[in-house]
Amino acid sequence: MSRLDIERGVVEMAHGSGGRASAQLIESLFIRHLDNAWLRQGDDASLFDVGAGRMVMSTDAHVVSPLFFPGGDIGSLSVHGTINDVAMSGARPLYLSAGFVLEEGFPLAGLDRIVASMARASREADVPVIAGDTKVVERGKGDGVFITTTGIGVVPEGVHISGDRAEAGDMILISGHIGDHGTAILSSREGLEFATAIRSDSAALHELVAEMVNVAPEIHCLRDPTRGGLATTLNELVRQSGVGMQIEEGAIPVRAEVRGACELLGLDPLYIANEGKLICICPAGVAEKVLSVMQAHPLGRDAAIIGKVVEDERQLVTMKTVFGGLRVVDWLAGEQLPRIC
Amino acid sequence: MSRLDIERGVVEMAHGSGGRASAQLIESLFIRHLDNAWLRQGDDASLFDVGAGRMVMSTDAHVVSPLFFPGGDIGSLSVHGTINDVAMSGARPLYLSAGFVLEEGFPLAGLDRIVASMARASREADVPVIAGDTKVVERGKGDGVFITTTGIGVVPEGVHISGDRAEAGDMILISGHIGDHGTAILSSREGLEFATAIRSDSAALHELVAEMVNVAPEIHCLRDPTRGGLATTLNELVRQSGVGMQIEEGAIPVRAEVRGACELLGLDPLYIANEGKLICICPAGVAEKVLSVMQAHPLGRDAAIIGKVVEDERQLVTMKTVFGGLRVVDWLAGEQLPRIC
Amino acid sequence: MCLAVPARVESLDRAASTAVVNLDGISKEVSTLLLDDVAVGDYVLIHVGYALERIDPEEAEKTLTMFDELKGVEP
Amino acid sequence: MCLAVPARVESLDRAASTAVVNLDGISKEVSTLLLDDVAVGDYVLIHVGYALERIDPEEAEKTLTMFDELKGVEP
Amino acid sequence: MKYVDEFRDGDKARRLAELIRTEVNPEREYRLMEFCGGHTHAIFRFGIHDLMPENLKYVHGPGCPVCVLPAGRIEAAIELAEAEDIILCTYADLMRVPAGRGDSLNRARARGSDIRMIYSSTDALAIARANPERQVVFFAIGFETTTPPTAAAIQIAEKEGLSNFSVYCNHVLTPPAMRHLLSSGEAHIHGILGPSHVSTIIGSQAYAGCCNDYQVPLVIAGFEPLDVIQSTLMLVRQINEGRFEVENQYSRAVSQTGNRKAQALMQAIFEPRAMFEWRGLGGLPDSAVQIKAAFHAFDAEKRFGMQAIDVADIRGCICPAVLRGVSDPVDCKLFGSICTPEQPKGACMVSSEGACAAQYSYGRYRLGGKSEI
Amino acid sequence: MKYVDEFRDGDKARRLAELIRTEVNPEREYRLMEFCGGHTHAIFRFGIHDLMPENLKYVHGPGCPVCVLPAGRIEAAIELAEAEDIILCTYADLMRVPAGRGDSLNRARARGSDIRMIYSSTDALAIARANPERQVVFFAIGFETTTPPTAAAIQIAEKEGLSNFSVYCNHVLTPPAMRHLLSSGEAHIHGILGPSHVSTIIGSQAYAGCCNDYQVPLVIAGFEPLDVIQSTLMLVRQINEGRFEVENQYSRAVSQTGNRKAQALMQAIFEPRAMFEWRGLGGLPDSAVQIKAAFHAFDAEKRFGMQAIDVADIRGCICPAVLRGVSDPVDCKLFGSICTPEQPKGACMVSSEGACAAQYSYGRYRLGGKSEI
Ligand code: SF4
Ligand code: SF4
Ligand SMILES: [Mg+2]
Ligand SMILES: [Mg+2]
Ligand SMILES: [Mg+2]
Ligand SMILES: [Mg+2]
Ligand SMILES: [Mg+2]
Ligand SMILES: [Mg+2]
Ligand SMILES: [Mg+2]
Ligand SMILES: [Mg+2]
Ligand SMILES: [Mg+2]
Ligand SMILES: [Mg+2]
Repeated sequence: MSRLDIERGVVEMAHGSGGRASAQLIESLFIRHLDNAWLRQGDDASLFDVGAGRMVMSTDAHVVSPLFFPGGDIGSLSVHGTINDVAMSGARPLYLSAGFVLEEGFPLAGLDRIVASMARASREADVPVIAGDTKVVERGKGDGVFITTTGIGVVPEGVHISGDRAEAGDMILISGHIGDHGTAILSSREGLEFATAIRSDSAALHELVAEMVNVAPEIHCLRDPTRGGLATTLNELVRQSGVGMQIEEGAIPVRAEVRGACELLGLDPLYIANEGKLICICPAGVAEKVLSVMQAHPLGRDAAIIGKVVEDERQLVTMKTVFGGLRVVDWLAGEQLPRIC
Repeated sequence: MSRLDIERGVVEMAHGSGGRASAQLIESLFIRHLDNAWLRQGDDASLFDVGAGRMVMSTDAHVVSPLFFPGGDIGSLSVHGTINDVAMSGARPLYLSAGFVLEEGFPLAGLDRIVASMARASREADVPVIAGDTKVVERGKGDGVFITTTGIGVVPEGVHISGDRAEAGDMILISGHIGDHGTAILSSREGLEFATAIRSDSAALHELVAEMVNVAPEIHCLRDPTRGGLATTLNELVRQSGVGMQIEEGAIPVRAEVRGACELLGLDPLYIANEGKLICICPAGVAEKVLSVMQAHPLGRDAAIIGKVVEDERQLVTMKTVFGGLRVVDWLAGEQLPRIC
Repeated sequence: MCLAVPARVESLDRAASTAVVNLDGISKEVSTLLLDDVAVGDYVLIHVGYALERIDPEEAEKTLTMFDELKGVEP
Repeated sequence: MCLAVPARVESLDRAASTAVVNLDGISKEVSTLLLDDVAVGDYVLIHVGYALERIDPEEAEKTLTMFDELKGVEP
Repeated sequence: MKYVDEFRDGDKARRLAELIRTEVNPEREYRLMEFCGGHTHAIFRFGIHDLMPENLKYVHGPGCPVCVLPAGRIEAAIELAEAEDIILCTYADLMRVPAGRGDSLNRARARGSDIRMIYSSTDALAIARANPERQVVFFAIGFETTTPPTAAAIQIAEKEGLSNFSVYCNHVLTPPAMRHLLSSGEAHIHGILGPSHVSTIIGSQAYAGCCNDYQVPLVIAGFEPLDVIQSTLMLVRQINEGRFEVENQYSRAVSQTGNRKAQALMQAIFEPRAMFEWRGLGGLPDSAVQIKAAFHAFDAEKRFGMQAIDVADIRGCICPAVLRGVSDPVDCKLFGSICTPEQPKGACMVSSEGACAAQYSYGRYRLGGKSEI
Repeated sequence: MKYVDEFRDGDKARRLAELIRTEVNPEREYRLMEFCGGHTHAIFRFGIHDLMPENLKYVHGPGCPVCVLPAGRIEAAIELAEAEDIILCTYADLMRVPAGRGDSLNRARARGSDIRMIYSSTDALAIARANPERQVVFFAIGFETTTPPTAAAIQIAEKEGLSNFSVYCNHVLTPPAMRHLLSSGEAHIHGILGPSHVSTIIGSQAYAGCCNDYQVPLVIAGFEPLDVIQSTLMLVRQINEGRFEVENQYSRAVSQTGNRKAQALMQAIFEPRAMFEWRGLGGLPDSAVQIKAAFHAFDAEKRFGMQAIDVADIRGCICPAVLRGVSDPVDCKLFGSICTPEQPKGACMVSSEGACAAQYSYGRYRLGGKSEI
């Protein structure tokens, strides 16, 4: 049935026309990889049963450049990213949808690789992509592939996780080394190329979260420190909860390569993006228990307690430097760009 | 709090950095318009309660050019489009999410207008946007604004609507004049400009659908004939259900202006996009009842029965021309482009 | 071949050799470079943005009259 | 001002006046146009993609030794 | 739509068809060539053939500009667009026409060439004005209907001194093609539905010699369905009466002498081309025009030294025979299986005027086989 | 990280600080100017000031290349990028620096100018090679550290005959600025933390005259926190002992004579500029370099006839005083309210080396007021 020349073909405007070419692209590429009963059904909306309870919904647009990077690609990233946002409410992710914006001229072989990777990530996470849409824009009006994914999930009984629940006295945990994703992206960005063994940490964290909320349903906040990094995410939580935070520079896990890349480019690991890490804020009484569960899970092996929530009407995140000095850890200002001074 | 110069400012890369500039854009523009408790909450995922039952999920990426057109803009369109896809399963839409991809340099005033329009559409439809995300791409790697919306809804008891349920003997109904949206878009497309009073039919059809399934829960299929138009959508249904269809050219409502524009550009109204119309396929016994309900609703005033489902192992849509001749109504091939011959 | 449609001349810009024509509520600017003496109210054939030729109303009428020979024919 | 970091020279391309340097697992090609006689194993200061100057290991050692005067100081 | 709707009256169509059925001689065949793709399109879109008696058959002719353009000339345009930093402008109809090896302007565009679809030659001028630092080439195709607008564009460019504008001229002439078809006699044609809009420019007298020389009747026929049916009746009557005249059914737009102003403009800019290759018909002498020496600055073939490119025929595609009226699309083994409007192998499967595309998109109900996406 | 981690040892830092506390004379003040933004950054990022005794105060100097660049020169670059079809390349640091009326290179880029961030002058050359049909202008800034790489790029461009490459030269010299500061005496400085990386190029001897003439001690200090603290101790000792010598704490990278090869390259390409305007310091004679006449083809100011643009000072911004060591960022009424790193009013709020940005981003815990987004 496939009339697509996936090996040598490119995305053409007709693939977004809604006509026969669109149908061919969807059947021979998207459904072939993401195969499930919902997509095969081919309706405008996909149906599923739910029990009564609390659900969550989350969406993320993915526009990463380059599309393929060490440790992942936009396909796997778009699955992990949204699963993680759903999981950060303590929820069990159920289903995903995916909206593609393709640029005319993008190689079908590249698209095939991306969708295959997406399908693999979805299978491994056991969260199917049940609805999708594809549009094509003229060359020069897109950037290869953009993928917006949306996820829904159910929140277990007794779990109430939200960014506004951090309280003075809570402990702050991070699930592992920071900055891997952003460093991997930087290493493969045009004009900046450097060689490193660092790979993106892109991963679906919902199973780790499930174990954490299982032992400690009283967790107050979870959040994945993506764009803007650990620093910005802590500032978001501080703002939502109206508290302050104090963290310890020495307690934050950072790989040597990430520090190296940051020194070279004048960046700060605290602001580098992560795609497979989470920040957990929980009452001090359960912090050690949560930490053990995290460290026992492959995605939390290097988890650490990095600080605590404090009262602070100025709503600052401060950090004790390895010197014993103190500094503010502010929101990311502008973009995170290499500097010369 | 707003530090955005909405009147004169433009989208900058920093607005997508995830840092303070992103937070400012979200607070002073997105949340200001789309204001609701979920967005104000500011978590990665938004929480809501559901009862046990059947839900649906649907997503659409919106990339319309121009962004503003007679009768709507990408903001209202992205709300209507996804509400409609949810409604085409017979479901009552509950919530929407929206993922924005903004091009560096796009005027904030334009974005403000789009988001305001989106908020208006969402309020009028009573379907809130509860989750969102915004990314910024470099100038020349996007086209102003892309919006991917996802919707979820609940399907009433006893309703089983799907594209594979068309049966020989069923009647085919259309909710009104075809081709208005596509014609409005064409009229404002660069290099093709023509003047017309035609406006996009962009509208949320869920209330119309609710009344239809209320009187006739036995409706077999509903679908909105968007990209590819009536012709392509009927072909989709034919393929899903493994049937044939026969329609009557003379029964299909088409405005004079739409016919005029089509003659001028060598197009066929059957392939022109609609954004506020639906096709209904139902058992012949309830067709008149459904038609009356449709005609009684403002969005179905010009509804008509346009043909019937037949057995046809060739799976063709055929049309009796106003001449009494017969022709195939095929899928859209390639793109719908003006022709000279 | 050669898609062309009859549209009514609504206004003329003789200096620019353009006309605005109307086709059932669709107005479009076309070139009149290929036609002398176009007048408002004329119907002209539009092809690739140019007015190709005037429609002769009398000849059209004549053609339609020929259909009258159909009277009495039962389809 | 003038962000510069010390990195170890891993390899040299004398014809192109470039070197590959390594900083804790990060390898990067830099220009050696500003330095004569760079050798593999040298530590050089990297600024805007150029090797600015060699780090003198003995002087570094000396500086570190000066910290020995800290012995006995209680912080 | 005035002058349109009156000519689409289904009731009158059925009465006219009935008249034809009563007038045809059941003992003989009527093979009427619709020269123009416009007629082909009308016949299939409105289902006219279903109204005709069994022994009256419409035979498709070569009157579709994109169908008769040889693949090599599209290939040459693609090569130019890829070799030089030009903006190539063309009518959308051409975008999907197969060049060699499954290539097309559409694919070249997707690969990165700056190829823009325009609605009018004036759009190409506007693009040239807006991009003074780049060369803008208008890939022009069409019969005598579409030639004057191209001539007008060159005239304007010359007046404005628009030095970055040129035309890749592929305009062809109708009468030579018609003569060629009739002279070969392979199509066994008893009458011709003559071009409607070409004739508005060249006038009805242009066909007189042809009809006389080959003793074939011709009726210049409008493109609306009633025009086609009425012209069919007129042809049936000529055939029955043994006449071979030029008759003009489309007298509301076509005069005997045509549009003199447009003719003069064409003559000012263009001159006959000694030889031009047609898809299907081969090289025909004096069957096309080229830009006169005085306007060589606007001739893309001269400016860029474009060379003719030979593209091998597509194996199994019988377009050439279809365009000569010798075969029917359904005779082609690739029709509807390997070759569809979505993935056309031959040019006739692209334009909705192409005989294969019209047959596939509108006439497939007459054939068997499941419809695939 | 070898040669980095050893110099970030917190324990040693506390011991060194303890030593300083024991050695300072509690009766007097120690105002030490960190000339370089690199030191400013280290002081705030690592929280060094918290380790120092109350009577020892770091005073910020003008050693941040983006901070001292007058808004008019950014404005001129924006005008050029908007007027001509050029590719403007620059270090990312410059992108957010305020030009006039709230404008910046970032905003000009968002409006449509082709402004590209580069990591190295070699990237600008690569862009020029890849875009032979367009002019590529490298907006170069920096002190003596960053000047040789620019000189290298011009030398390469000349060798390659890269005729579409030019440099908008804004390189400035350290010693004249230092002399200017000391001569005015307004900053009341008792000692100077001398530039580290500038000194790798110009050598430690470059400051000898300065120290002598103004009787101020100077210690060339590395940028790592232990370097800064150790240098502070060395300054305290000189002050206590009444010495005013040039000492070199950063001897692992800085020699007495500096990098002769880099110096020769600079001299080959550049010559002193009679007068250059510094933000904060005003016009200083012989305080900057310009491209020699032999290389005028590569001088964007010459090639495009760029004119100096006068941009009014930002009302309320005390950057000039901050850069002269006369005022502290917190003395500015706009600090943290109207002026933040997100929406900087003055240049000192942009670079993380800028005194205001460093104070705001790292040192705000010392101040009151709720943190806003
Ligand atoms: S069906 Fe296709 S391959 Fe066959 S003749 Fe027609 S165009 Fe050629
Ligand atoms: S805080 Fe801002 S306005 Fe005030 S001196 Fe610093 S840069 Fe200038
Ligand atoms: Mg999200
Ligand atoms: Mg996310
Ligand atoms: Mg998140
Ligand atoms: Mg869709
Ligand atoms: Mg692109
Ligand atoms: Mg959808
Ligand atoms: Mg839809
Ligand atoms: Mg739909
Ligand atoms: Mg998000
Ligand atoms: Mg664009």
